[in-house]
Amino acid sequence: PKLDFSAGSLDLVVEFGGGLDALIKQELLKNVNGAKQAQIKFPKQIDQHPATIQDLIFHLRDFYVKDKPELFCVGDKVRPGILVIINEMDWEIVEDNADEYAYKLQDKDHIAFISTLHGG
Amino acid sequence: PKLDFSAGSLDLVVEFGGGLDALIKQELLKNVNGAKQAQIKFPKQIDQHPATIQDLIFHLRDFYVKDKPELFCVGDKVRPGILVIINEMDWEIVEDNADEYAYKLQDKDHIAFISTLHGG
Amino acid sequence: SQGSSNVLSNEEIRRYSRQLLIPEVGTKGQRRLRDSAVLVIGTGGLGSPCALYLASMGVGTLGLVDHDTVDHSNLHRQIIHTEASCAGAPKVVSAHMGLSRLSSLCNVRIHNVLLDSSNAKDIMNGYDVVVDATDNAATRYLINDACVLLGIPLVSGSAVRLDGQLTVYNYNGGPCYRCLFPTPPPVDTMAGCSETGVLGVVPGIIGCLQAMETVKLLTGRKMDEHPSMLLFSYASQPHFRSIKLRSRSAGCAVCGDSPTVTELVDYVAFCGSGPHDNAP
Amino acid sequence: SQGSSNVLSNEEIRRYSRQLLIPEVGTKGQRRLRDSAVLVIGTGGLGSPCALYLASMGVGTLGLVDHDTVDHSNLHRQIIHTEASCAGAPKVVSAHMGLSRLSSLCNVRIHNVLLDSSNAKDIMNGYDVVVDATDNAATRYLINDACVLLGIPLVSGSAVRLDGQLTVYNYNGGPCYRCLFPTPPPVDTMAGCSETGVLGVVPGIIGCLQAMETVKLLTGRKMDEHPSMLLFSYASQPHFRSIKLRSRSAGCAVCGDSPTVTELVDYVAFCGSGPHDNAP
Ligand SMILES: [Zn+2]
Ligand SMILES: [Zn+2]
Repeated sequence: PKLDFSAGSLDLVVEFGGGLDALIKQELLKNVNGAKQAQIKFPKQIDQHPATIQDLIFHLRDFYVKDKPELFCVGDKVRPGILVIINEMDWEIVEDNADEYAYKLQDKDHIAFISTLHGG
Repeated sequence: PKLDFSAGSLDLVVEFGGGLDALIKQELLKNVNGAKQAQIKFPKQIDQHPATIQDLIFHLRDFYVKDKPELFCVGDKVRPGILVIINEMDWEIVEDNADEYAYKLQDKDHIAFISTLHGG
Repeated sequence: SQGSSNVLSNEEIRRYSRQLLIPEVGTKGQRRLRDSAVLVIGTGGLGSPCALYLASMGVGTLGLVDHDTVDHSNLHRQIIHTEASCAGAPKVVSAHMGLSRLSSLCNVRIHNVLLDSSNAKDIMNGYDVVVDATDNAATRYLINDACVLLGIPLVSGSAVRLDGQLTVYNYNGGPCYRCLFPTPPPVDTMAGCSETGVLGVVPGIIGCLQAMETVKLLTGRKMDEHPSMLLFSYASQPHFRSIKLRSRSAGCAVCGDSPTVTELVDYVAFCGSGPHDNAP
Repeated sequence: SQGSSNVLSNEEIRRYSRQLLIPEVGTKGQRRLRDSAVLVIGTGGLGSPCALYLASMGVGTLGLVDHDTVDHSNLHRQIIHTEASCAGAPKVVSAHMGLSRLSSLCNVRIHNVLLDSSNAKDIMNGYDVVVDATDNAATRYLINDACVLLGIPLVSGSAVRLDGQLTVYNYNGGPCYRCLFPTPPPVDTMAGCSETGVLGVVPGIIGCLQAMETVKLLTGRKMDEHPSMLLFSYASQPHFRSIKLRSRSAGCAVCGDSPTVTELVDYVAFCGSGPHDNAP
């Protein structure tokens, strides 16, 4: 992945849960006390604007998902049935964004993608 | 309580669990999402030395415990059967102290006193 | 909802004495449990412990819904059932027997049917809390929508492999299932326990926690809490995480300000897959 | 400990199919469970769900210890028992019946005795894991010391009022109960469920988690974890907290480098109070 770090970088922890880790290239995942995480250095700016979670999602879809990207994204969006959790909060309540995809990534953010479970 | 704040102060959260909250003057406790906590401004220095958890324990015994101080302390020490937890860690492993009572309090410390339970 | 607010009988005092000692329950809370009706949909891995504890703690009326029969492959997690029931007993009948062994004070109503759009509102109507202990997405949307239309809080649990999830929906300004998941997931992501397996005690843990959430709802305690989802994983430490959830979404198709779903729809078509696509 | 490492029978494959699908369990893990022996001490609020799930998940040999008989005031939390057992059945007999209904594949051994210093090592010897599901401090020290002397890991749970605690002791360099609590607490702080009460589902949750910890120990998963104590409270949000614990203490009286406790002692005298000071 060609990333431009000229405007600085962000250290992110990205976690995949509820079975989503199976979609990700295993060599990019670390087992942190049992949680499947990627530690990602991400540019502070993408195309002159502060990097957003939408930028991160594109990056994950293009470089982290093994195959079946449609099980992670549908078009630009995270596929239905995946909860996005930013620092232990539903991403909808992290900021008063009309558009949750516009969330500006912060250094040290912990971002979890958790598949909802249906079994019982 | 006469506390000398001339050397600065520490903001501490002190929590009482496992039934210990019943020993404490209720007007000094706050209900924080169901946890019984006291928010305590504590001197950075006591008698010229950095304030320790021993100093805090004396202070709690003398000014926070309602009655039956022997159910909180035996002499200088926390009574047997109480776990002391500093920032979600057993206080014994927080520092390589030979004496856990010598732990130097830090600003924003979260200190929990939890009574061990025997029932089933 | 049973209307009676009589004092506790001597038998009730004897049986629930250890709960009456707890200020947060007490006589008032115990009477509330007795005068409440809870519907547990699904008497499998989640429903087994949930129904047992609701009955044991003193919930007065318990409805059970399941269309399945007991199979040997259920018994590693569905502890309300028995080997004897594997001779073809409907799960609700087997579960009823388990509850009867434990408590004759619990009034049990059984519904040996597949919950669908034609019967859901009739079955669910009148209950104070509904527990979703089912195993497929279509039924989860169905139960959610019926709870919203009937104004009933929903205690939703799920468990697959080594993971579990727990949320209370449609309560006190919090979200409904559709607020969180407006669009059903792709069909090939909806594997249940029969395809991907589950460790027996995982639904045990979540089912117990569903009983706890139900008690919090019935006794009023839940009013003090913010919407949250509990995530459990056997494989990671710490095992539990609590995630803060959004409030009710004004744009939600069923609980929003201008709902477009005002009656139950065809959930199998909506999800592209239904309850029959999962083996027991 | 049963020594057999035979393949799984067709009956086992049929019954445990949903667990065999999980890579972390699989055939190997399922065989380990079958070839293991677990002793559950106490068949009350904690022991009820713990024993049920250990049997349902396929633990091959389950020992049960209790000296008590079933009482109506037990049934709000002790879901393995039945109203019929309240006619005077010993708890271990009643629990055995509950396990037998659920699984004929589990070999159950019952000990209808009060565990004390004279019998503890004989009863506990040979088990792979011991589960402390008792209700008083004296017995907790007794079980701890016997586990250390016999080299058996100890899954310890407790529940009072609305709170619960869970720890694995004496395992993989972690602490024993005495490392954490070298001195017994004052007698008047040792209230159990009969004096202070307990909400029925609280020991349900902790007992399920004890079964989970036992599975982690038996399958080897627990080796990857650091010593910790899980704290549960119905009343606070989040309900669960995980506390990092110290390692084994070199100065511990029983598991330390120069132990002073090398045989079981008089634990009722040590604690100033014993199992008989708690009603059922
Ligand atoms: Zn909604
Ligand atoms: Zn020790």
